[in-house]
Parts: sequence; structure tokens; C-alpha cells
Amino acid sequence: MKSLLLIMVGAVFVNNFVLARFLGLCPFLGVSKKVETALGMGMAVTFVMVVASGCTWLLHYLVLTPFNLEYLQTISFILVIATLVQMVEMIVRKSSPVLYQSLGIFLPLITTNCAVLGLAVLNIQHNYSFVQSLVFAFGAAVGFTLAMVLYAGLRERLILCPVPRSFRGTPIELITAGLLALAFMGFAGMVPN
Amino acid sequence: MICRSFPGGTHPPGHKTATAHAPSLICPLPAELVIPLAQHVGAPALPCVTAGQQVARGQVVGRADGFVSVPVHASTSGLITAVEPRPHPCGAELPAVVLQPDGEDAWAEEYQKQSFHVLSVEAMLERIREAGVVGMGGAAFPTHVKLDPPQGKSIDTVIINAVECEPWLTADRRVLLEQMEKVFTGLEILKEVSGAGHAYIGLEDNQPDVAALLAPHCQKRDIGLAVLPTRYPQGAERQLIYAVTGRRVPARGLPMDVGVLVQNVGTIAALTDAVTRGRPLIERMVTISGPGVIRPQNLRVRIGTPVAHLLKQCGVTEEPAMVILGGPMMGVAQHTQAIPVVRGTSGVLAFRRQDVPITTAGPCVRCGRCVAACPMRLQPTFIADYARRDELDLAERFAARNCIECGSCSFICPANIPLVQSIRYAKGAILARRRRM
Amino acid sequence: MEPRTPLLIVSPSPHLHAGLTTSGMMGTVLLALLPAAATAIYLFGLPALRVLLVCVLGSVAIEALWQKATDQPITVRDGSAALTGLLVAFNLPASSPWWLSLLGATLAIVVGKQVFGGLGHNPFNPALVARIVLLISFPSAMTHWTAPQPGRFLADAITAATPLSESQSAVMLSGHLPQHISEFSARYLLGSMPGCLGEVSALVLFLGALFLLWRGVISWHIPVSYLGTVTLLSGIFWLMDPGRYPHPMFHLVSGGLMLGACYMATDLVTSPLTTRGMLLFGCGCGLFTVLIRLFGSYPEGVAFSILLMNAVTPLIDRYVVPRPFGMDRGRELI
Amino acid sequence: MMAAMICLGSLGCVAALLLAMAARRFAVTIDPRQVALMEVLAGANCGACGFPGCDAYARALVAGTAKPDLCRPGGAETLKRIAAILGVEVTERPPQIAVMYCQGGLQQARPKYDYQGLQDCRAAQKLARGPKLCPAGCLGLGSCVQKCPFGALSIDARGLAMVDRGRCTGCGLCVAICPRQVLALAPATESIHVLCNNRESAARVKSYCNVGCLGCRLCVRTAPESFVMDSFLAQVRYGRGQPAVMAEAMERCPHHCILNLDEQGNDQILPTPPSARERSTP
Repeated sequence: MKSLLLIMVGAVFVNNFVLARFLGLCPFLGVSKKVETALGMGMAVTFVMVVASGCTWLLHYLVLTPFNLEYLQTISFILVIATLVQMVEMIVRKSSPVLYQSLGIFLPLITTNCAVLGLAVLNIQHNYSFVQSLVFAFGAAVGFTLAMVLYAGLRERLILCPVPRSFRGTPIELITAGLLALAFMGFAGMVPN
Repeated sequence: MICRSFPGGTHPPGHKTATAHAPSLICPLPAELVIPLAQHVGAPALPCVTAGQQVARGQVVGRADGFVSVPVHASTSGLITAVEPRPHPCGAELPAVVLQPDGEDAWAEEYQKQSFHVLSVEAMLERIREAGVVGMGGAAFPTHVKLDPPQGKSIDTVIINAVECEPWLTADRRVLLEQMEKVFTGLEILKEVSGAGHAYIGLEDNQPDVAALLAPHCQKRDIGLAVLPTRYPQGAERQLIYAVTGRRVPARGLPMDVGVLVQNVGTIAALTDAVTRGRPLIERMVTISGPGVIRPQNLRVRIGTPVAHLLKQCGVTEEPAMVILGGPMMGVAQHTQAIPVVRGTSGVLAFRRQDVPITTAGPCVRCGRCVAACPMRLQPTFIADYARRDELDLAERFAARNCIECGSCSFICPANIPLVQSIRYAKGAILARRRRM
Repeated sequence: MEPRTPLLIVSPSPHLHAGLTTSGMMGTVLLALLPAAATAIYLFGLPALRVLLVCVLGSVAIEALWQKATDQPITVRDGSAALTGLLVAFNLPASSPWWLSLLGATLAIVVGKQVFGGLGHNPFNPALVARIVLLISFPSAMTHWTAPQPGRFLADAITAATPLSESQSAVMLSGHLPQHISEFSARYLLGSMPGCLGEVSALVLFLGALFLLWRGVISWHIPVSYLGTVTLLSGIFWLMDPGRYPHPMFHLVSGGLMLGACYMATDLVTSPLTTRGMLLFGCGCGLFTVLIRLFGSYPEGVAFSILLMNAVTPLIDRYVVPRPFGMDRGRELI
Repeated sequence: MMAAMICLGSLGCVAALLLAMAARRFAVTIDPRQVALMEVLAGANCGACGFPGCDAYARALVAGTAKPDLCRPGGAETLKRIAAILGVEVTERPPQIAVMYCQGGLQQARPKYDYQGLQDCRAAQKLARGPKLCPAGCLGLGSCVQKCPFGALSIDARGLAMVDRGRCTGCGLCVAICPRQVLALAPATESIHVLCNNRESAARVKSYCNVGCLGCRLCVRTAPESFVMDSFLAQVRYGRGQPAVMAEAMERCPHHCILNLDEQGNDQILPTPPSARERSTP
């Protein structure tokens, strides 16, 4: 139980996927204009991450390992993730057209979101059990959502700021993201990796 | 004794000592009176005199146009020289009756003083309406309308608003001290007309002398004396009701929704005159003060007297840089001294150039003082921000329409941001948009 | 057009102002920090004075230069740059070389504040941005502490460790606190310990904060909730294992907690607007501070925790809103 | 090798099956015309059509709840293409641009009072009906400048709003925002305008403005075909003006308020530099 909690806390804060591992930066910068959108993206990623984590774990230990096909890890994981993302896209499109519109291209791009693949691979590397990998996935997704929402809040404030012309847009957004990552460095070492 | 208060608020300097203790004087008649036909909320009165006509004091010169409207009377006897648009305190040029006093000051008829007990409620309401009594605290809402709540609403509590929370102004205080009998009679009339069982007089604790004077009378008549902490805007209707009764007027509602009727001291005195003597409202107490005035004082001023005449009576140190009708917090800066005193004018303030606060706005440092000061518990800085960026939806979501424009936020803002102006604009724009939709 | 008398001024109401100014508020904070600065000079001698001067003058100069370069009105007179500089200095060890101090001032003014549009727009506390960047970029220079030598301005510096890092390394090596730390001593209160310029004199800082409270520049919400949370949490841990976790009083007076809670977390620009929001902000800071101090790899967590809560501030502002007077629910909002 | 192929193959099949089922379960139909319309619209999201963005307008077009001629920035070309996509007939509307009907700058028109407050025309208008004695003239505080999504407006050295005729798309946002209706849309082909918006009598206009229309009717008498009176304000009859006669009327106008905007050199009107403008916005 304690180890699960540590895995969770570690994934949310200490080794935050976005701010400490620098995975999944594309949606982090892409769909963080509004808090609602960021939250929606976080939800979608949470779903994909948890399900993908479970599926890939099963795939790895029930299919790839017995048949000595570990070298197919990357391609088969991507296949699973892509399928899941397609399904999420359909569900979001049906259930929340507004969210679908605001997520735009970034929804299908979860497929290539390195955070999801990274998570699946890390699960295997850390030799997590099935339950552990699910908890790790959930923690990572919560960490991703947290980072997204915090950043979106900051960006909503940024649009009110008279930023010097040369820093407007991406430069100031990257500076803000960098400062946010700096703040997260405080968690370093809190949970043994 | 009640000493609850409302959330938020500020403590502007009082500046009241200059005028608080001197008895009021009668202001001499000016050479020309300009009596606007729109001196109240609602439809302006229709002129019923023409240029060249001789009128007597108290004669109707404009008759009421509809239920939410009151007649306008000649403030003295004299000659009507014109009926034409003249500068009005609201900023526009609006139709007004221009009257040249003949010095006789003769009443149109001699009214008999009589007890209000013999009158029916309808008769009293009719007298109040005929006398043109409106809220004299500044809002100028016709009193007879306020006293006549629609079906289904009943009033159980009457509050006399003697909380003069605006700096410099002491007109209500002088009315209370000099016409105390009228105020108590008026309170009886109010209870009679509205059917209310409870009555209170709300006062700030910076006037202990008035409180001490009132206390025995209140006790004798079973009137609650609420001495409230001195804090701006204690005299705002919603804040006063909350402080006295603990009831919160709904944001989109009226005091009558919580069974309360609030009347200003000056209104009560005028109402008593109207009911017991049939006298129209042609004169009111006005505080003439401010740093630019040499002899600040309270004057009993005929409606229609130009501000320039008042300032001449009291003397100005130099050509004033700013002339304000009303108090400094919610009053309106005027662009000319030709503006006449109207029924809702409680004060005339003259500022020298150095007294006008600088208005170069700096960036908001998010100190949160406006949020802490807002008596309506809004977040002025956000509303103003959205208003400036024309994000009316967001401004509305932050309850911009609840703002009572008391000015606490702008007063306190260290960055000098004209928050109230932005919010006022947002309110107007939101309402305009609603009307369009 | 015929000539006229001078025009009357017409401006929107209110026509009265409390007289509060941004520069006045900044000046009051500077005033409240002066005794602490004097204490730092008394304890660390001339090196401390050098750090203070370089940071304050550097900040003002860099802000002026930046504003000149970007064609903005120069606003160094509002005192915010000087205050930022002073806070940067308070976050540096007395042994910092001049270039480190200047770099800190530059980071604070440029990266922390001006790129966001200047005063009022920075989402993070500029001085803390500078501290964290320097701490991560120059770990050895930023953790090279000298022992205080009260009144001996020209004495040679003696290297020492801060109580926090001392306790952390002791716990890491032996699992136990050193004796002199587990037995709390009053000398910490007066500041006779190694550390950054603003980390040594908790009592003086606290008195300055009382002055600010009295002047109404800061409200009690953030300091009280911050210090309260730290006391509560560290107290719980201390009760669980006094040999491993230090006494709450040790937490309160050591490190940058007092400076952070009273001067950095209360920074107007980067903290929430509403009282409930401030309480939440303070609690969050306290929580993260204790967690980082006790379990993180950095001995001091004040700077990180305030930066973290700075990042949460926009969300707090958005979701923790007061219920308007006369409205039943806050449902109409947001 | 074989195992890998089988493995991936079967994985692919399972994924395909799942996706096919999901596609049927969560099917959403979208009108292809909406996508096509999005391509055609100006994409400025200016809101001149009355919808919150180009996308919303496209949806309304497909739903048939909006008229096809509302995209003003797009102009005639966009209208034609919208009509083609929707398969409807539309009549082309002559292009319009905004004209600022006032010349009464700081030197020409007298102020009513010394305004101190928010640099916004609509806010200033609420204080005693604006800081200028003229009830209809440009206040020059730049609400329109802030609103214009195309950067076609600026405040010139006289303290008046100025329309950049090249950049103006005729979207009408400035017209809607101006509290004094001193900005109005006029046919883009017209270059001669009576640059005054004041309908008050000559005596009043003279008392506060050097360049306001006095209502003297000289222009109407000179060129009755080209000008028309609206109470005390002369106006050009757009589409019926005769340039030659109008030129004569321009000469005779006592306050020189009839102007040919094409002939007016740009050197005459100096726009304020953009950086200064930005700073003046609160």
C-alpha cells in the first residue's frame, strides 16, 4: 500500500511527466490556452494513459514475453495507443463537440504523445506489477493534468499582460513553463526513483 | 443598541466639523431660478406654464406625467422668463422653467396645518405625490411609489436613513437637529401609510451628540435607534438594511422584497410638510463645503438656485477647479456653475486644483484592497479589467450588475485605477445588450 | 469662438482618494526590511553590505535600462525594483561574489518581472525566481555559508553549514538529529546562525512584519496560515519521532521561513486577492515547505513552495471567489 | 519472424474490429459544406457578422439561420464563394468602408470641460455627455482604435480618429462602438464627404467649432443634385454626386467641411506612433 502511494506521489509531483521528465510537451504548450480545455485534455490523456498502461502491460507480459517478442515492444505499444486515441476521439466528438473543437488537432496527436508511450515503456522498465502500473499511469496522468491546468491558469493571466513585443506569444509561454518546471524541482529527491 | 455592520467598506476622512455645528441659514433668493422639469426618477414633468406668465410660490409649473412621476413647483413667486433646455446636473441640457423672482415670495395659497390622523392612506399618498416628494438622499425616486408596494409585498419595518456617510455633508444632520419634531411625525405617517410595525433611525457613531439627543425621544415612541459604526458606505440602502435588521436584500431585488422601507431624513421632513400642511417641496437643506469654500455652511436653498449663487454666498478661495453636486464619493462633477440645485442635491462641494486627486492610473499590483473594500463583495479589479477589454460576458459573470457604484474601490486603489468608471460602463453596456436581445 | 473662463475638471466619482500609492506601499515594505538588513550587516560584516548594495542598485539600474531599451516609461521611482533587489540580496549568502549578486538582480528584474510586462504582471515572485535559478545553476556558490561574526566587520570568513542543511545531512547519515538541534536553543531566534542574509534574524523580520501589519500593507492571512500550517505539520512529525524530526520552533526560526512567510508569500502581485484565497495559499506554502524540508533533497523548501503556490494563484483567483452580497449561491459566478 | 507477423497482424485485427464498432456506436455526421465554408470565410473571427466567430457563422449558414452576406471583411469574393457552396443566389453589395465624419480636433473644437479619467470614449460620454461642447464630434479617446481588428484606425495629431482607407474592410465594428455615431459606413467608391456630424444650428456650431457644418445650404444651392440637408447638416448624396460641381461646393463651404479624402495627402494627418498608442490604452 505504501509503495503504491509513493508511486502515485512520485508520478504526480516528483517525477512529473511534463515538468520533470519533459514528456508530452506538445499538448502542454498546445492546448493550455484555457483552463477548461486543459482540463478536458487532461481527462482524455488520463483515460488513454490508464487504459493504455493496462493494455500494454497485459500485452507485454501475456503476449510479447512468452513468445520472446520484446523487440516488438515499441510498435505494438504504439498500435494499442493509437487505437485507444481513435476511440477517445470518437467519444469526445460525440459527447462534447465544444471540447472536441477546442482540442482540435491535439486530440489525435495524443497518439504521438510521448508521455503515453513513455509511460508504457517505463512500466516495463520499472518492473511494475499490473496494479502498480495502473497506479503509476493514473499518477502520471494526474501529474500531466495538474501541470496542464496550472499552466493554463498562468497563461490565462498572461494574455492580460503587456508583454514586450519580442516576447509575445511562444517566448513568454516557454519562459513561464520553464519557471513552472523550476518550481517543481523543489520536489526533487522526495521519493526514491 | 444595534451595532452590526456590513462586509467591506472604507474610512474616508469625515471633514464634517466645518459645517456640523452651525445652525443652517436661509439662502437669499438668486436673480434667476432654473427649475428643471426632470428632478426625479421616472417620466419628467410636463410644463404647464409659458414664458411671460406670473406664478406664485408653490404653484405647479410642471405636472406629473404618469404614475412614476411627480409635479414640479415654482420655488418662489415671480415671472416665468423661459421654458427651455438648460444645463442639468445629469450633464445634459434638459427642459427647465426659468423663473425671475419678484421678491414678494407670496404663497399660492395659505395651507392649514392639520393632523394627519384625520386623513386616509390614499389622501396622504395623494398629498405626498402632489407635493412632489422624492428621495432626497440623491436617488430622487418618487416617494409615493416607494410607499405603495405592489400586490403581494408588505412592509414591516421602516428605517430612517440618517447615516450621512459621505464626507463633508452634514445636511441630514442639520435637518435631524433642527426639525426633529417633523422627523418623528413623518415616521408616524410612514408607519401609518406602509402598515409597518417597527421603526428605526440609523445613525453613525461619529454623531454621539445627535444620538444622545434622540435617545429619550426614541425610547418614548418605541423607535429603535441604531448607532452604527462609522464606515463608508453605511448609508447605502442595502448596507443599512443589513446593519439594522440583518436582512440581505436580494441582488436583483428591492428593499421591499425583505419588507423594509428606507427613507432619508430630508425626505421625511418634506413628507411631513406635505401631509400635515400640504406644502410642496420647494426648498431643501444643502451643505456647501469643500476645501475651496471660505465659509462652509448649511443653507436652506430654494430648488432651482444656481450653484454659482450658492458659492458666491459662501465665498470661494479662488476660481474652483471642480464643482461637485452631492458628496465626494458618489457625487457628480459638474462642467458649469450654472447647474441648479435640484430635489436630490444634498451638497455642493468646491475643490481647488490641488484638492482634485490625480488620476493617472498605474498598473494594478493585485493588492486586493478593492476586493476587501467592496461592500457588495465583488471583485472590482477583475470586473474593471474585463470591462476595459469589452468582455461583457465575463464582467457579468463576476456580477458587475450588483455594483452600487459607491466608489470604495477607486478610493482605496493604490494604483489610482478608475475602477468605478469601468464598472459603471460595463453595467451600462450589459443592460443595453440585454435590452437589444 | 470667444474665450472662456478656465474649464472645470470633470472626472468620474469618487472625487476623493485614500492617498495610498504603490510607491508608498513599496517604501513601507523597504522600511520594514531595513532593520533586518542592518542585522545582516552586523552579523556578516562588509560582504553582506556589498551583496545588499550590488543587488539593490543593480536591480534599479537594470530596470531603468530595460525600460529605456524597450521604450517604456521609466518607473524605478515606484520602489518596486529596489524592493526586489533587497529581497534578492536577502536570498543570497553573504559570501556571494559581486557577479552572482548582479546576476541575481538581473534574473529577478528581467526574467522575473519585465518580460511579463513589468510591475503587476509577473506570475512568480521575482526574487524567488532569481534564487531558484541561481541555486540550481551555481549550487556551490549558493550553499557556501559563512558563520556570523557579530560586530567583527573585517574578520576572515569561516565556512559553516546552515542548521537546516546540518540537520538534513545528519538525518541522512545517522538517522538522528544532532544534539544541539533537537534541543532547540534561543540563539536561532536572534539569528546567530549561518545562512542567507535574510535567513538569520527571524525575530527582526517578525517585528518588521508586525510593522507592515500595523501599517496595513500586508494582511495577516498569509503569514498566519503559512506559519500555522508549518507549525502544525512539523509538530505532528516531531511528536511522531522527536529524534528524527526537529521541533516546530526550530522550523519557524530557521531558514527563510520568516522571510518567506512575511515578505515573499505576501507579495501582492503573486498572491491571491481574496481572504479565503490567501488562507489557502498560505496553507499550501506551509504544506510544501514542510514536505520539502523533511523529505526532499533540498534542505530548504520555502522558495520552492512559494513559487509552486504562485503557480496555483491564478486558479485560486478563479475558483475561490467571494459570494456577492445578496446572492444566495456563488453559482452565478464562473 | 512468423510469430512477430502473426502477433502484429492479430493485434491489428483486434484494433480494427474495436474501432469499427466504436465508429458505429459514436457516429457523428457533419455537413461537408460547413468545412468548405470555413475555408472561404475571412478567418479574422472579428464578429462583425454577429456570431462569436467564423466557425459559428459557418454553422449558422449551413443551418440556414444566417444570411450569406454578413462576412464583411471577406467582401464580394467571399460572398460569391459562400453562395456557390450553399447554392443560393445573392446580389452583390457595393463594398463599404468607414468614414469619420468630424474635423473638430483639439485646435478646432472647444472642450466642455477638462476630462480626467479612463481613456475610453464610451466612458467619457457618460460624464456630462462627453468632454466636447459639440454633441456629435469625435472625442478622440480611441475606443474605435482598440476595437478595430484590422488596425485600420488611429488617433492623429489633431486628436481625432482616422480611418486608413486601405486597411478598412467595412466590418462596422467601429461604427457600433462609437458613442457619438461619428463613424459611419459609406460606399468605398465615394471619396467626397461632408466631414461633420453635427445637426445643431449655425449659431451653436459657431460657438464651439471652427470647422463644423453650419447648415448654410451653400453646397446644396451650388450642387443640388449632389448634396442634401438633414436638419442643419449637409450630406453628400452617395451615388449621385457630380464631382465637378462638388468641387465648386467644396471651394465655397465657409467652414471647409466638404473634403475629398483621396486628394488629402497622408502627410497632412500624422498618426501617432504605435508604441505611444499602446501605452495610452489603460
